[in-house]
Amino acid sequence: MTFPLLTCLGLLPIIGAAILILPVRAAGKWIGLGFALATLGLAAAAVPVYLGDPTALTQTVPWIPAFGAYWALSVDGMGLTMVLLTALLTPLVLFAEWNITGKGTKWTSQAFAALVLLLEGLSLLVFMADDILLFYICFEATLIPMYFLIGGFGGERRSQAALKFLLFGLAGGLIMLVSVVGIGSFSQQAIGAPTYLISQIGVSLSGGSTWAWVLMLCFLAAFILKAPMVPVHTWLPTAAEEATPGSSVLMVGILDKIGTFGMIRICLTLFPVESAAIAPVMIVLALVSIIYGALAAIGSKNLLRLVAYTSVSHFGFMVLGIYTFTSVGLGGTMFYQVNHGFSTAALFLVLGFLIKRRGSANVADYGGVQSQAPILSGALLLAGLSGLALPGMSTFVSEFEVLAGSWSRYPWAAIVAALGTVLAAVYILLMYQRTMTGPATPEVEETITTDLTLKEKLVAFGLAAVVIILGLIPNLALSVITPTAQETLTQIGVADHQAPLGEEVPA
Amino acid sequence: MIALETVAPVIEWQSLSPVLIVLGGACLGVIWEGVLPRRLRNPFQIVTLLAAIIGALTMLTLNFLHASLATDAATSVDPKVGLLAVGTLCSDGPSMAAWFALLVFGGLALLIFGDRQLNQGASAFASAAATTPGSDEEQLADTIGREHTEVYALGLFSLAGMMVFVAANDLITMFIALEVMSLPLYLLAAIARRKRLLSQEAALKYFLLGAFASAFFLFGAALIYGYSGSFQWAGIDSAISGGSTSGVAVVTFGDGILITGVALLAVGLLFKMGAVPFQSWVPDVYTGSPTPVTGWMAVGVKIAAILGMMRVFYVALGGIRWTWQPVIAVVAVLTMVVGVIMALAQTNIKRLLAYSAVSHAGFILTAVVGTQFYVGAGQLNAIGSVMFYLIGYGFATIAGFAIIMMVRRGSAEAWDLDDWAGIGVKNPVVGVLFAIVLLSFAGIPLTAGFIGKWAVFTSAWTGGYWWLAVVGIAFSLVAAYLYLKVLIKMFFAPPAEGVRVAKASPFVWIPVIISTIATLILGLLPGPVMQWLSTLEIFIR
Amino acid sequence: MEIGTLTFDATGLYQYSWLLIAIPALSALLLLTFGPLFDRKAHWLGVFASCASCGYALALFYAMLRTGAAERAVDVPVAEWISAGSWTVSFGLQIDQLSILFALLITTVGSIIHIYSVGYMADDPRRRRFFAYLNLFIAAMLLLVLADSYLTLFVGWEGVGLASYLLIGFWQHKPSAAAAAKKAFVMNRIGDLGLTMAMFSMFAWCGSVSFADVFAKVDGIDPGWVTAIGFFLLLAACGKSAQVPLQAWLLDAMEGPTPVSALIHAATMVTAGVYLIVRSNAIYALAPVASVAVVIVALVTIFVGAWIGCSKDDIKKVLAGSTMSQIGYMMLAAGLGALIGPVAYAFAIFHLLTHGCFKANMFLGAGSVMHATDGDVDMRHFGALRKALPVTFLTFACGYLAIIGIPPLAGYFSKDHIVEAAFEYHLGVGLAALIGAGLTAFYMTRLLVMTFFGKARWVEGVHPHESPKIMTIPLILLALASIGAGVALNAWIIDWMAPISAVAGETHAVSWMPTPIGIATLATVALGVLAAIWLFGRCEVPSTPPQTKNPLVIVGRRDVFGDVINDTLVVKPVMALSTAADVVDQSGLDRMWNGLGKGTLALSQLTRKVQTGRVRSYALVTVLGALLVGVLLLIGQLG
Amino acid sequence: MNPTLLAVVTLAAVLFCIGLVGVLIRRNALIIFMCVELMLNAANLLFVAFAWAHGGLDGQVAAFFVMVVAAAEVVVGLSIIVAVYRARRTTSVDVPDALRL
Repeated sequence: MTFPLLTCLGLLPIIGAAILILPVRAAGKWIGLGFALATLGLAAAAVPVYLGDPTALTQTVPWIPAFGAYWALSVDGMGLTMVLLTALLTPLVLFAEWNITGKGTKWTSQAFAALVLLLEGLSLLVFMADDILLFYICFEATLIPMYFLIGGFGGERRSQAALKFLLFGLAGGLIMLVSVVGIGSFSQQAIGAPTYLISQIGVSLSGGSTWAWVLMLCFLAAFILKAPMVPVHTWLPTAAEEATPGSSVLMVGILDKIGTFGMIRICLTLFPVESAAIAPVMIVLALVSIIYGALAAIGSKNLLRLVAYTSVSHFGFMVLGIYTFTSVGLGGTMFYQVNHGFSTAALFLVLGFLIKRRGSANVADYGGVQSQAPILSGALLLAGLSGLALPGMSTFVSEFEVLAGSWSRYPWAAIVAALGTVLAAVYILLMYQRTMTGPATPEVEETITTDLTLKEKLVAFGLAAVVIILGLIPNLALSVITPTAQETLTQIGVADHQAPLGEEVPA
Repeated sequence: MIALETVAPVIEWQSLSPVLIVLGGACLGVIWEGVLPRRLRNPFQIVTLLAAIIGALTMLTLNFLHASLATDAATSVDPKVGLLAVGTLCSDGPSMAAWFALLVFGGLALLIFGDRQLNQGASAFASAAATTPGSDEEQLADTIGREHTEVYALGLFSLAGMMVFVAANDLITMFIALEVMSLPLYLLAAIARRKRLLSQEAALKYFLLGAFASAFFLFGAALIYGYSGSFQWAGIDSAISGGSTSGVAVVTFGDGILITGVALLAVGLLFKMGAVPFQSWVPDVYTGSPTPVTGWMAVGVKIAAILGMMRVFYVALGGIRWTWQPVIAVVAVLTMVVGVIMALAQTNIKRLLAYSAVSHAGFILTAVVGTQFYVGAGQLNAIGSVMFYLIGYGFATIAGFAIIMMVRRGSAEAWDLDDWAGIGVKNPVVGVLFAIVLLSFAGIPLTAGFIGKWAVFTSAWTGGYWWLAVVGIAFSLVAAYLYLKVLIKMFFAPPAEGVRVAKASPFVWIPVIISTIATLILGLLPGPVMQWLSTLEIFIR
Repeated sequence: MEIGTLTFDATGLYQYSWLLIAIPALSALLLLTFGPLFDRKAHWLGVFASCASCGYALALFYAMLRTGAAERAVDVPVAEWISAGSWTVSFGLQIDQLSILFALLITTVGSIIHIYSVGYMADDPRRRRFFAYLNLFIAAMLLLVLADSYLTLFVGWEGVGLASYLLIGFWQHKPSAAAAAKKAFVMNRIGDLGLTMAMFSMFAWCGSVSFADVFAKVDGIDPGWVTAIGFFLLLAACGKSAQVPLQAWLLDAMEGPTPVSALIHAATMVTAGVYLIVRSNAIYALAPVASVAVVIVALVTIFVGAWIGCSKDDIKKVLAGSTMSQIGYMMLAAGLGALIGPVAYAFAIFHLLTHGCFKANMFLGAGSVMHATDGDVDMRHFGALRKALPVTFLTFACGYLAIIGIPPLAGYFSKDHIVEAAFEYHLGVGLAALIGAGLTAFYMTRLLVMTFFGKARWVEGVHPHESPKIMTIPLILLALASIGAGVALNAWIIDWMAPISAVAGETHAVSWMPTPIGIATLATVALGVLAAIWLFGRCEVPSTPPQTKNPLVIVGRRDVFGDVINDTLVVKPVMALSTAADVVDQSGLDRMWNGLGKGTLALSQLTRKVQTGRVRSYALVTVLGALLVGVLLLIGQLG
Repeated sequence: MNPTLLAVVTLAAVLFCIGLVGVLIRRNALIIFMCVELMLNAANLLFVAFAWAHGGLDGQVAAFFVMVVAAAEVVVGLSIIVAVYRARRTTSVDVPDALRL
């Protein structure tokens, strides 16, 4: 019996959250940060093990035998990078929101730390789960801490936002429940006993019957809701507008990734035939999201809402990459997930620093901040540039991969998506122009009197550094992601495209 | 004239001992009321209650272990799996599991009757139920500290009724059990300490409608008896399956008598479990009854009614399964839809939970309709799924109503949802506990409610009723909104003035803590319980 | 065309050529992060970095001169960069005849402008940052030209875009500057789409985007796709080099400090498009249609740029128009490369280099003028400055003579070759190039006359004075280059560029003396000069722009409708759509989902009325329910 | 076909329906209660009739059980009705309707 590293990794933050139920008062945030860092340490420790033998971390223990459910954890390249992303962002968020309290309520930073840790643990389990039931349970359970994070620490209309977040999340979850229940029923027919192990089910359900379609579509619907795609994205801007930036980071940076993660891990892996058939539809949806999200971001009058819309656009890119059925596009999406996490985190947190000073998230309330807080504006620009995928930033590499992958099968889609990159420049720079440049307004002069503090600098430039390092040396991540992407395609029996261009996806 | 040979009936005392102990405890409670001075009654009653429950549980455990051994060895030793007391009761896996559940929940729920702290030294029940509300006599009774300590005995009687109900092997036993469990509840519903008019109104409605439904049940039972010539499940089944065409009644009335009988019988059973369209009494009675009683009847009656119904429909009416399945499916859909939809607009927390209880009956009915018996080893059949759901639901319900007792405006329970604003922040412990309850009701993972929903929907699906599972899942979402609304009030709304979480005695705390922890454990590690439920097999006949 | 295919182990200087980029990049990083520690002297670090890079480039150049022609082109692999499934991209530098010329231009002109900026930005509190951005630009630009693959090039390509954005908007407190910066970046992004799409096509067809691989496999690509790639690259070039239809940003870019305009928007960055097309000669050789498109775009831009140059009163915008127009000439030559023979590529690069010198010269001169007049740019407020600013005037005059093509100054040789090449391709194209030369003479003369001659029309309180030495010495250096570069490079560059510009077995002699076409060009130029003097030199120039009904002037003043077209066709629709998206999102979609919830709640309010509170109605419901169950059972039994 | 059985069962059904309609249309709690008892007795009639038809005793025994249960029900029911009457001075079942919606 080897050391159950992944189990510890998943449970450690949850234990931390449990400890934080105790009245530890001021020590709460230190304990929280400690557990988050310890989790990061464990996650880092998993890397060499994985590099040594990718299967060494796998664990499969019977859990609910009556259902055929296992406590099964494993990681592949995508899972590992998502685990690292989660483990990195969590302490950062705790650090950035160090002195957070709920507005007008008694919510403390200790509660914040506990909820964040709980969220971290559940998200980690989602990314590591090899059992659909376990995946589903954690998938749904992540909603709860997030719900309290929005509702407890948000702005004026936080409770509606929290409710909307949860209802959309539950809607997705329950639609998925149909599939998960169905999986149990059909795996019984296909394999003999009900099983939820992804590795065991393989592609055995795919093809064959209409039921495979139903199951795949229900999963897909849930993931579309999660990685918000137009037109079911409306919960995200609302939630992001009301939540604190730290919560938004976790929500957009980690939680929503479960959507795209699930599309790869479940839809693609279990139902390749159906996924290939629905690819054109998904690509159109992705393009709609890309363009619509970008346009809405340009038109948005609220900074946090704006970032949420940019994420809608970015999620469009990720979905596009998945449904190209190329190792480049798929690998690009996997990398995109990580990069978007860091990049959005930077944007949200820096805007958070700004909003904390000015006390408003309305674009119209700003102007000329640059002269008052040059470092802050520099940080915002840096974060923004990572959002618009400037070469040299890691976001560029992934976006490029996605577009290149999509070009090789659907050039028309790549062209439309590429327009999204132009719009990205518009929304980021327009936002920067409206808030940072020009003469400082009297209100701005009055309220924004300090530049970034050391702590804030560490957060902002630390994130930027990660994005730039991954941009200059993307192979740090790609060396584990690319093989996973290729393996995924091999498993489902799709060959990478060869010239000539525009070849259809093999069914 | 043939001399009737009277054979002394064989009574399987050990197998029956759990029921008998509970009944004995109840009788003892009645005796205490007669012989003990007032001040001693309460402690004696509580001790009797605990002793009865623990004794019954012990005997049941022993029986269960033996019975398991017996089935393994394929020998018939006492205590046995089979018919008891001259074929009036069945002892089988499901009935034993139900007894376990009922005893545990009975213990927890009836323990709450003992609290004297929330009402400043008085119980939750009227000091003298016979006095007119608001009268001088009532004042007097309050002042001198009179109280109704027979509530424990009444509770034990109803518990015994439920235990018999789930194990009944014939229609008459079932009818009597139905009354034995209902009559004490009618009384308990009437004797709330506060809001007595409401309490009396609830009792009146409960009683009239309950008696009305009993009449339906009885008339149905009579018709089925007429069709089959037997009261016992096996006899009814053989009449139906064997196509009994020789009986006089059948010759006279044909199948119509059976169908009418089944319909009327179903009305009686569906009424007790609160399925739509027979749910009308549920919100009113749940709201008006004393809260500890509400908790008890919400759990106990539901378990008894559903298990009893499954027994009747699976064993006695299994032969016309294709006829009743669609009907119950329609009822299940109606129950889920109406229960959830009507709950949405509620602003009274008790009433809201009442409607939610209605909707839960609907979710459970999906598995009942699925009738999934034949599953692989170690998996849950329909009965196991329903049992699991009920266990999860029971824990959450007991904790839920107990917490409702604690939240008070002034000295009365605060039922208005607006009064619950900010409770979670005022008292985080109670907030978190109630949140767990609500999340379990909502079927959010990590709670027993989720695993339960999972189990029943899987059961319905594999039983061929996938569309019913889908409807159930869809309305789970709407139902979730319901509980989230409360959560929002509790945690995110500005705290309401003048509402507090009153100090409660261990009589309340222990059940609450046990129930919430059980809710979590069943959500996280449902394996062992499921394993156990999967060994229950099916009803014997 | 053997360039890029020679890859042997880089040794010595070659091996460390990445230092060329690393030094300014590191300097930029240091200035931005630790700069506050030495804020007052920080700019010297920037100057040093640029000069160090320049020195390295010179050393490299010297080393190349000493090696045989066949061994000059070297591919220096630096690192594996992206490995993404079916393809990998290495990060490498290609040091060859073409890239070293660019490196030299960038580092020398860059260094001169760095020095100039020390003076020009002396009073700016954010001078350190300015130098950081300049260094960033140098690094990115070097990366662009030294890259050995399109993707690496693209990094530099967007890097210079970023530097350009930062520097145009350097004075962020001016809303116009901020807007101009954004506009430049966004329009460049549109151009960048072309480059990315070209790269995607290369990946799809060749599995690689390194120059070596792509050029080796270009024969195997479907001809239609080669043409498409040619068009994509042209789009990219249009964006970066401000060619029609993506020209509009360059005029606004003049909001930046003048050294920036000189370095980025005249000498180096804007010529990256020309570099791209010359670099991609192997592709254009197989895509004649795309080459013709390049020629057409170039011709249109020559005239649009000249038109703008003729009608603007803002000295920097006149120069910007001129830049556009001159880059048009380079593009013309680059396009002709595939049509009349690769020697035209050498002409393009030749003109690019000379233009880099004299345009930087003139921009810095303009900067000096602005420095003298408190930042005024309106030529109607100048006049008679030649006496107040003698050095500026003289150096500017050198640039002026060079650009209009007076022999033997730099512009004469380089432009003459292009005009001749144009005639060689097509009479019409040749005539157009010829007229363009005349127009150049016209607007430059206008500029010179309005600025340095005539009567002083200075705004009250302005006392023009010569700039300090730190600004004039760079002017003098660039003036010398403007004078001598043509003679120095005329014959040599054809030789040097042989790997690109020579067809095996053919030699191309360049003329030193004016040919008939050259004489015609000179005559046209003279005509332009005379016309300008006749129009603007004879009489007083009004200090406010006169009302005019001359459609040519009106159109020219409005930038040949560049902004109007962009606004109507792109900006307004996009903004309208974005507003619509926001509205649809909040009032439409969101409300739809909310409505679904509210509808359910309303239904709930409705249905709960059934619960009347009366026992008898409950009993009725129960009875009806019993009937329902009975009827359903009956149906089930019968059916 | 047995005309006697038909007649008795029809009578029981009629009684049941009379009780049922009485519950629906009468306001007085006591009368409603009596109507319910009527329904129970209708069932009793059936038990006895079917016991006769089947030639067994269990139906008759069942009738006895039902009578006992009904008696117990009366005790509980009357006590509740009386309590309500004392509080409200009315036996109308339409008056207590505070619990609704």
